[in-house]
Amino acid sequence: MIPLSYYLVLSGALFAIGTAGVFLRRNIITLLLSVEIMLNAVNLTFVAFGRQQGVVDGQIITFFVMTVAAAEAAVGLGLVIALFRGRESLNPEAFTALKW
Amino acid sequence: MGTSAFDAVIPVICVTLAGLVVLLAESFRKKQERMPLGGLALIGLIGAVIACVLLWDRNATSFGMVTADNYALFVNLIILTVGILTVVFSQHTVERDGLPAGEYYALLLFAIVGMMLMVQATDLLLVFLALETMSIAVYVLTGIRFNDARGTEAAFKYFLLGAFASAFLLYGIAFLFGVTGTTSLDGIGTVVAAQSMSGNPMILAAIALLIVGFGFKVGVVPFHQWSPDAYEGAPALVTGFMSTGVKAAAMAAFARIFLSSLEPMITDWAPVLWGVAAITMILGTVVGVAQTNLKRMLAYSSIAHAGYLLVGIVAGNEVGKAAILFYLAAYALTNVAGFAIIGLLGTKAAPNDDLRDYAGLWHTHPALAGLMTIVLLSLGGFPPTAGFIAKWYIFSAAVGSGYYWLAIIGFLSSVVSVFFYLRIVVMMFMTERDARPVPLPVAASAMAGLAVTVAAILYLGILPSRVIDLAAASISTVF
Amino acid sequence: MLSLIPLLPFAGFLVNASMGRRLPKAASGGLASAVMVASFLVAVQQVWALAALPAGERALSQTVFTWIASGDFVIDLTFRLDPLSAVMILVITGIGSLIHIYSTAYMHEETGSEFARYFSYLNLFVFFMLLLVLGSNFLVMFVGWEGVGLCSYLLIGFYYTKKAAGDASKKAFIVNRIGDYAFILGTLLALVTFGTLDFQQIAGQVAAMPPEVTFGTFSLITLLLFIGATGKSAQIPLYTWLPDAMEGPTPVSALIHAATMVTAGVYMIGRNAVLFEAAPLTLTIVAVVGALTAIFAGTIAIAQNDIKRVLAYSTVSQLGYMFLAMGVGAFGAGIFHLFTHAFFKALLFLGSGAVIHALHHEQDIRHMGGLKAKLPVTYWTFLIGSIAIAGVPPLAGFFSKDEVLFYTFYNGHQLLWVVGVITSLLTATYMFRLVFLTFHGEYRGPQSAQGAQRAHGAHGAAAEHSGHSEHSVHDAPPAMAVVLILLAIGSAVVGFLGVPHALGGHNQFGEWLHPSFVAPAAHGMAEAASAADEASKIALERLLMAISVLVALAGIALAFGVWVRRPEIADRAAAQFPGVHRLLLNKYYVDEAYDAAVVQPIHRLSQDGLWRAMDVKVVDGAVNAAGQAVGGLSAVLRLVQTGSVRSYAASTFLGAVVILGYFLWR
Amino acid sequence: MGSDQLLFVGFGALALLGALAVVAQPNPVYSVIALIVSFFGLSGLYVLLESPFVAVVQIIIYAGAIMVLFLFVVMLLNATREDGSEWDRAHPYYRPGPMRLGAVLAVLFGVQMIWALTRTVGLGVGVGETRPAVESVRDVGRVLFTDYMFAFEVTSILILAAMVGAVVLARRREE
Repeated sequence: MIPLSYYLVLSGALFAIGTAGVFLRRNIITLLLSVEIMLNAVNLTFVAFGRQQGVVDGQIITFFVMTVAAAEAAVGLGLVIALFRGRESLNPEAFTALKW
Repeated sequence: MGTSAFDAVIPVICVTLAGLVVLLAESFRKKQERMPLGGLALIGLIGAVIACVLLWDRNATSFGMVTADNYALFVNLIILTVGILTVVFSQHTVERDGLPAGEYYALLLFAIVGMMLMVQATDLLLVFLALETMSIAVYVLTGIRFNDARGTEAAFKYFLLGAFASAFLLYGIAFLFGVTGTTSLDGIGTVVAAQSMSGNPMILAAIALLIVGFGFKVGVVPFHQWSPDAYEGAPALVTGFMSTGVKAAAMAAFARIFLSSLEPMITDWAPVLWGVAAITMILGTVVGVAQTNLKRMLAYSSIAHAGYLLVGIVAGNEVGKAAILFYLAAYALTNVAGFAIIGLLGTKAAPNDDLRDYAGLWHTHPALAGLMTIVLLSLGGFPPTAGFIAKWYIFSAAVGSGYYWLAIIGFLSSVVSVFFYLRIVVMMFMTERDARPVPLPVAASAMAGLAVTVAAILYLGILPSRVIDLAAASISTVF
Repeated sequence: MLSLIPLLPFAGFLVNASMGRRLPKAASGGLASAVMVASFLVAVQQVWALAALPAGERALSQTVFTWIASGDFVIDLTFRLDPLSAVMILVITGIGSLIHIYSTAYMHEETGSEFARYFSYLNLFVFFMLLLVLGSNFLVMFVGWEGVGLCSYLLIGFYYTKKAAGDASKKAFIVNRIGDYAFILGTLLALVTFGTLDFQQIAGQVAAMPPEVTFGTFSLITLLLFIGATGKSAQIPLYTWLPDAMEGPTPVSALIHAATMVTAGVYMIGRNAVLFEAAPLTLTIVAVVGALTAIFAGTIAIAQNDIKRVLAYSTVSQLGYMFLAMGVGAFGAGIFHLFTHAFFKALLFLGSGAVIHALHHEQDIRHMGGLKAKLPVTYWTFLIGSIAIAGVPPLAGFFSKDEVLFYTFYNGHQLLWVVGVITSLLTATYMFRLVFLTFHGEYRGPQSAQGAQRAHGAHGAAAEHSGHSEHSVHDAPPAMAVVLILLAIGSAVVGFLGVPHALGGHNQFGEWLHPSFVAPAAHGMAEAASAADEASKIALERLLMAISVLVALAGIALAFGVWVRRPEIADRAAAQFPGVHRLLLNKYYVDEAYDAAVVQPIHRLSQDGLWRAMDVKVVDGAVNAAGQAVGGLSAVLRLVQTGSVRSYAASTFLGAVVILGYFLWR
Repeated sequence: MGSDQLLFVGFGALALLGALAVVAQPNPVYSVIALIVSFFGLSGLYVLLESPFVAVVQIIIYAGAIMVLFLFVVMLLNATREDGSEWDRAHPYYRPGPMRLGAVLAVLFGVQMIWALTRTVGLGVGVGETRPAVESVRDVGRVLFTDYMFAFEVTSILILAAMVGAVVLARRREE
């Protein structure tokens, strides 16, 4: 049997990779993908905990998280299109009109 | 009225139905046909207000994850008031600025649904879903103006950072679920109270992650950086709505989770929130002093106010909990009115939100200048306005719990903050403008709404005891 | 009935603020004055009713409503009239009425809307001032305290087209906020310590406890409150705003910056006499600060050339006397001096206003002189005021100042007494210097319209005037003259309310006030002094009295010798001691030091264009490290908000890592 | 090493490497595909955790629908590479700082999480040793539509708001 901590550490590593992506990449779409990685890391945690406790809640929460991820993706991609239309660029650094 | 399983969600259903009706009406609307969509929204919101009043003291619960205790109803009334005022102020500007009316009102109502559910939720999963519903609607509202680069940029920043912070919040919920085996607030409270958790790194990590998630939505330092940009880029009325509604809902959920379920661990998390509150109050004010854009200035002011609100959570005593509710009410009224005035005075083409645009406002819009003055005095905590009582109340709670330094920092920052509020007053009354622009016409309904709001601000400042009693009574049933 | 006293001026404010712009000037000014007179009449009636009560039970109170109530935390909006507040409301409404009437004439050059704005501010000020003195607890007092500060700010900056006025109002505001901050902290600490904010309940609790010998809670509370008082009442170190406040209209200087608002700090200490007596350490500080302020401001006053500035420094100095009295425990004497000072200082300011009005906004006494014949009413009333402030019997100032000095000596502060006596010499000297330079000798003003334009005429309708040649000088119009005469009569006679025992009187004023300075339970426990003590006390008082009269006369003689007989002495002295003269003329450079230490850092904090101009003007090599540190902080803090979404995410993430780190590694 | 461990390592590595590939190379098209690969790894892990329904949903909905949407947008905007080094050059003094800081923080955060998790007592137990799994879709469905019925309804508003929002944001605007 695989210890629970393995799953948790794996999901922690995935979450950290997701956060790193926000800083490493210079493309808004990849930034959104990084957030998706973070949400999936959390999903793994939920399912692992749920399995450990023998309850179904972990799995069900995962479905809700997927729904939220889908909703965020829809709005996020809508924004990406609107942004691209305005400036012909997907570099987050291109959008710094508001500052200080 | 008999009790049924649906009682606790009746206010939410009212608002949801209004949102759906608005959306349907919009989709059957012919081009150039005018529909009273704002009126439809108002009907739903007022219905929800009535439902909230009727549910008072009944402590209804539904579906095992929604409660309608007085605490939730109190905050919901604040949120609904904010919603009603925003709709009233928007009537004129939506048409003037050419916003898509159906979508605008529908999203406003869906955001309110999310806010209300967030306050009423007794399950972390529902808190998260409601938070997302609210957030997604508000992200879109931020960028709802056609072909407005700044608005879209603001929406994008708000969205990306919001999604980032939500992931942290969700991770925190996952750990709480892992430790306690449940996402219900009561269940978590029972487990946390039963054994000492101070040495459990997982629950500490969960607390840290929850602070990040909620701190972001409330807008406290260092999770605040989205707010000046989002507040500046969004249409002013939306800014007024999100700076109050989102903050009220997130703060209420924050307080409910931390002061009920996680209350046994107050000695663990209070120092963290102490520090966050202190930096927030200082930074919000210091950076605010340097701003010349009015919306940005008020954004930093909102950051500072989030810090004052946190003081109530840190204090954690009875006075503090009631003070949070009172502060939310006072702050919501004041900020909605302040941003509404900015919104009424500016269009997309000429935002008129720079400090200099307010020079000599007293000569062009004497009534608006007078109302704005009271709003600013309330934000600065001058007696006899709501802001003064709210600040006094929240800091006396801090002193009551022995947090002298927090009170000292808080008062100091409120002293400094007066500089920038007063600069606007000076601009409006004591500065001449070379070329006076043609004054924008202001709708009578918006004017009336503003007058009522400002009257309420003064009422809360002069006769606050009824609302304070109400706040104190509504927390006694919860915590 | 009691609530009518503040509500009448408030009603006046509402009318003038909402529709004053559309009213004719006579209506808005007349209304403002009428509500003041009505308020005064109600006040007289109420004080009459109060006086009818037996001495120990003199208190009328009216709870308007419960302001904040939650659990055991109850704060009422209650007005309480006791002997102390009775004195204050009579001064505020009485002198306030006179100044409103005076203003209707003084401000007649303003446009209708400015005229209404002026009177609405003035009425609002009176409302807050009455709230301050009638409030029965700290929080109501604080509302008034903040409110008068706000009105003062608005009125100092009334001529907003003048840059100096804007700067002065900003300065007043900043300095006052520092004081208010201490005040609210003191209030909060009092609430925690006593569980109530009601003055009487606090006094009752304090009286049941022994006084503090070492520094403790009482000392801290009173010290914080006193810092608040130094801000509002212009004491060292927070006095610098008051002289600059003279940029406001002159009647405002008379009402707010001489007779009423600036005495709020003195009143506050009197109101909490029991609490302050329980903190002897603070009282000593109060006395020393008061005495130092008195002599310090007195010396500055001698070298000033602006007629209003001389009076402003004189006010600071006289306020120092009042704090000295409070500090040595002679609360009755302090309030008595407050009372008489209100009359003669209002008179002096209004007299100076009449001079300025006559000379079309000329304020420099070097350009005056010889006005005695042209402004007879102004001259004679001004002279009475000067004699009164100098402390020559039998005018009002003599009795009150003498009582202050006597108690200072009698209560064992001989050194402070010496300081007080020297200040008294200075007072007589600078006041008569002012009288001689303004009214005696030859007229030194410009003879042509051009000169007047150069000298002044920057604001309002004044610029339209053709300047003041010697012939266009006219005495005060009737509304102003009547007020001056009434105040002169007051300055001459109000001293007789408090004739000391040493002169065969009964000091009715002191006895009237006494119940306000003791805890409620201790009423009627007057000190029973033996006959022998009483005799030696009277002998001492007579001796000291003689000394101070001689000193006052000496001061007048000195002024006469220097500025009338041989004016060249003054110039020679200035030439011989250029350093000293410059030091005095520049007010000891305190403003400059303040600028560098307090004002500048705050300015530097906000780097926008509006304030940057000031920065550039004053920032030189002397900007101290604190200022630079704050400036650097501001620059860094703004840089953090780069506009890049990823750096915002970094900030959020940093917060997460730090909090997590705190939890894991603590 | 039993077959369980072997499968865990395999799927875990797939998930981790996929995620790394998302953030470690600049082409968004590859990133989307790498993420789908990572999702297959996760899906395998869900199977190991005896949650087959989640595993299926992960592939069908997440990889199959949401990721295709992403791919569609990437193609629509023809943004197959990171552009705008001009923007980076426009802000030379603040651009790299927060980015490097963020990357360092990500490493730090990972270390913190792992440290916290390894210090927590009771996580060493093998998954599923103590309690039986709830595997059947019927059970999942029953709980979802009883206990979580209201949350399920709330998601309908969430999705509606997102739909309206996406339309409002992305539609072409006729002025």
